[in-house]
Amino acid sequence: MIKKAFTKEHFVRGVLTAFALSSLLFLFLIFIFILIEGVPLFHKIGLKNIILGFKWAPTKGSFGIFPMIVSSFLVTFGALVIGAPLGLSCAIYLSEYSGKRLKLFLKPALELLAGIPSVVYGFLGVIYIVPIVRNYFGGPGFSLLATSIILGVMILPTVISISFDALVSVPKTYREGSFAMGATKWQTIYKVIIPSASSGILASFILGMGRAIGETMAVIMVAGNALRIPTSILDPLRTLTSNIALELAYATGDHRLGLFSTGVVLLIIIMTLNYIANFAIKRRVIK
Amino acid sequence: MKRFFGAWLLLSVIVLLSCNNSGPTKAPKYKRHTVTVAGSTSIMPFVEKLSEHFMVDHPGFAIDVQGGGSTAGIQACLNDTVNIGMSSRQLKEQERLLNQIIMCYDGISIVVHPRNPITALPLKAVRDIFSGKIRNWSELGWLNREIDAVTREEGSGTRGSFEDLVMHGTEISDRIMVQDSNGSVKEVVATDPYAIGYISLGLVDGKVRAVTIDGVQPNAENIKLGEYKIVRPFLFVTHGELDRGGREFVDFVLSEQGQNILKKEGLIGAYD
Amino acid sequence: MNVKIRIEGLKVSFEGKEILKGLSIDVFKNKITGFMGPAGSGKSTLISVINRMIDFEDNAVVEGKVLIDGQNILGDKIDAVQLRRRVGTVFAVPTPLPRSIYDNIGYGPRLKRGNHRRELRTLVVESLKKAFLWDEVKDRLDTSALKLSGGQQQRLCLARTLALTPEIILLDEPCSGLDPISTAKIEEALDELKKDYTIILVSNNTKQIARITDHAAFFYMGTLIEYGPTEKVFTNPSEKHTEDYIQGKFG
Amino acid sequence: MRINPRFADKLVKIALNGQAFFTVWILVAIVAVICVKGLPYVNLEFIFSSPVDMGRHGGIFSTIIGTVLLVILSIFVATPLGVGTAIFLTEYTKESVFTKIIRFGVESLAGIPSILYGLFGFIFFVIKLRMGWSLLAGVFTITIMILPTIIRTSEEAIKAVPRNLRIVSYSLSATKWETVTKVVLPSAAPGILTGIMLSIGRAVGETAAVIFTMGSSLRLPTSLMESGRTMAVHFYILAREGISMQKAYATALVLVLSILFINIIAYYIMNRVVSKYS
Repeated sequence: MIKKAFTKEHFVRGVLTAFALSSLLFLFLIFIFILIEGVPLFHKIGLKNIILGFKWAPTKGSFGIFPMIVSSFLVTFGALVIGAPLGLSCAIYLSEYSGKRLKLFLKPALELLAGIPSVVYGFLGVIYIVPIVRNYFGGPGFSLLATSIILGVMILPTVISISFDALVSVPKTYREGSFAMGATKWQTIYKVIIPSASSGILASFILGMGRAIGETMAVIMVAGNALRIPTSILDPLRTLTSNIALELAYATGDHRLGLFSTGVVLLIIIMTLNYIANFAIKRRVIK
Repeated sequence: MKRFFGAWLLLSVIVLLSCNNSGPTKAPKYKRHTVTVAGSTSIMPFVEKLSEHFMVDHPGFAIDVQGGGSTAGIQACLNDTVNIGMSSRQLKEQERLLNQIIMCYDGISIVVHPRNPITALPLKAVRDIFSGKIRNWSELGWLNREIDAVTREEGSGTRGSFEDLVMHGTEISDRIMVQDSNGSVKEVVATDPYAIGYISLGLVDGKVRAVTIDGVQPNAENIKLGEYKIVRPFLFVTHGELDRGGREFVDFVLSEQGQNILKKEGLIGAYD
Repeated sequence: MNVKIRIEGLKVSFEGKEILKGLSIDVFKNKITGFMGPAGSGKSTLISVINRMIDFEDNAVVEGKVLIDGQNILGDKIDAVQLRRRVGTVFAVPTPLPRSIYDNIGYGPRLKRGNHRRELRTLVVESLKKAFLWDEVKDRLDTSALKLSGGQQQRLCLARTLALTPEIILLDEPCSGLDPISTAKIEEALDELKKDYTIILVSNNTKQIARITDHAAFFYMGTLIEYGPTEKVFTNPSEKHTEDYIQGKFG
Repeated sequence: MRINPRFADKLVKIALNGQAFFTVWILVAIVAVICVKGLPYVNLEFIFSSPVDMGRHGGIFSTIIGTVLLVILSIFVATPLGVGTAIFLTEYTKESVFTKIIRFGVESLAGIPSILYGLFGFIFFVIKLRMGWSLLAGVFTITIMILPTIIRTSEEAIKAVPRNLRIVSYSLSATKWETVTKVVLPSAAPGILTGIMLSIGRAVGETAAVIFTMGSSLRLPTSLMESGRTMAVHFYILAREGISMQKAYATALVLVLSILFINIIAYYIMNRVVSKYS
């Protein structure tokens, strides 16, 4: 009897350890298989020729993805320019100005919208944003500008939700102290609340960036996918993610390896961003 | 809690069992015979249509049509992961061990927005647009506005044929926009008045207008006469002998009924 | 008098800090033994050694012997899970499990295979009666235990422990959060129960110790200061510390 | 020139009001547009008939089934794995280098964009394990993708179960596993369920990871080794290839409404949990 219970507990512990290890295993597999497929080309073509190469013609032996790296950062930056101020002011409004009932309704409503699939954003971008850009600003419409707008809207729920949490967690005494010294509400927000919530706000921006840089289908739909580094915000462009998705189904041989090399670069960028975001969030917790 | 585990186990068993009776090679009596066809996205819509008709007359068979692109289709056929590959380009040297069956011919038409006043272009002008030499519609006698050219992605069969038949070795510029299917190229051209692209002739309808090339209207007549030069075959490729279902389907496609379906879609019959 | 629990040279330390500094004490069968002492005196730690709940404290180091009926329960061969069937515990904060009254009482017995339905029902009813709760809940055994009042919840916890059919019952300040009426009911129950069980009552409430225990032990800073029949400890303590504590000078 | 701080205060309030409502308006407009444009074409026939002519005609029934199959099977694999991992992390180990590594793994998985899951699933399941584009390859890929969400929400939920309950259970002679299954999991169930619902929402809306692993065959998959198409993939193809705008809007409506519905249920469960423990 005693022995039986003992072995059962051991069995359970073993199974659970295996489960926990499985997620590590998956991460490991993802890394290994993307690396196995992606790295050989770096050897064959040369790291410099891929990372800093300008020409992508994989069926003719050119695998430069520099324009896509630049474009990925451009659309991410563009998304931040549009999404960050809107999202942050929405969060400030929610945490500092709105009534309790509005807050209770709006916050979950905004978070629900994070669940809308990215293809829907992309579709509406093609239908509404692209023609507006083409007709009022020029160019083909499929552009850095259109992509930035779509991604900016897509990251809104992330930015709002996380910076709201950061703002709300600023201790009440900070506010009271500031008011007691005769500061107006805005002065309090600007000089006291935002600085003390800054790492959380920063984390929300970085996580938003992570979502923007990793987004694929919506970007393919509105970016135009041209291979050159855009010279204006009205030019079409191709990101790392859309390069993979556009050509993966067709690719064989070195062409496919080239797409995995693109994946390797994307993976490294994303992991770095996540690491920074985690660091920012942890710092907030410690504070 | 035990009930949860029980339900979970039961489901596991069901799932494992359903794993077993699968695989395209096995054809148990109670199951429909499945033929997998994969490859060129240009051919895919037509084969979809053919398979819908085929399955009406042959209820014992199921045709599973997948995209993936010409190259992927050929590769999948070489690996025996599909029964039939679809290719919208000629086979390369190392792919020649596959059997090829020409199901029909397709013209590639250069398309613009219906409101675009330019109805005819020399082949050289098309080449210059896509190589980036001509960038403005004013150079072609229309208004002063940049040309929004759209090409297909690297690896596409249509792009391969376009490079062979139109570009003649000149490279497509990196400023040209890229879309990954006939449909999406057509969508861009249909919505952007300043756009130009190339799609399968069979897909041209009221949303876009095909341009006359070197004075020849792209239509079935001119292709049959050999006047319109931007033509490529649509191929079925097979690896070794086809099984019964595959043979029946290929026979159906090559039959008069099948060919008529293709012709109605604007393609040119295999025997014309 | 029978010795039920014999503790010899028990030392417990957390990360190098000694909580119990070599303790020896005998607890007698069918008696209520009171453990008293100010916070930090080590009396709760002592309890958690007896029921081996100390196993869940990651950094605890235990040395010495705890003999129950002559068997050292700190030995390797002892299964702590089985031990806890013999040593039941009632905690300071009444903590019903989030399920019905019946299922709360049945929780322990059901963990042991082979309990049939009817036997279980008898056991539940008996336990509730012994804890003086039966009359109050007999019509609503299927309602959530969380709906009971604080005093009822604590008696439920007592009944739940009784349903394990233990030999020893440890009560860790069971009345600290309760009103006088509930406290009286629990004390009444304990007085009945000592016929069948060995009971250890940990309490900071010296009056309660004086009221219901047969023996009393006074702990201070991890050592046993004084131990003897309750009457003697309270009327004629041999140590100055004990006297000060009983008179409320500290604690 | 200095602006009067009180005046600035008012100005800011108006500006923030405006921006906040603009933001909300954008997001509401997205849903509204989908509803208004899609509603006329959604009816029972649309939902219960299969696509004809690549989706130009007919409905979306086979894609609904494809979605349901993919999601249910993925949840079915991911839930024991995820909840098991969460139990391991919270109940069976102390904080150590080992748990830190596992947490790092989970966090990293959570941050990987779906296209990389697609890339991995394509090379590993579809090609290396020779599954081809199949329901099974899709299920495994989506399982890995939703695993971090399930682990993290389950961990939160399990951590929120009061420590006292565990102590009581142990004191009543329960083993660790008995305590986990009889006390901890039932109390954490609503929180775990929330995580599962959120994962379902994510899986339903996923395109990039699905299209390269499960393929896009319009036929109803009859075994795990067959390809199939989910609603999200179908919508992507309809919209992108310009097959039919009406059907695209209608599909989008069904897709968005089902995801919103799932997420609302998730929030409802979560709120009940929050109010239970506070």
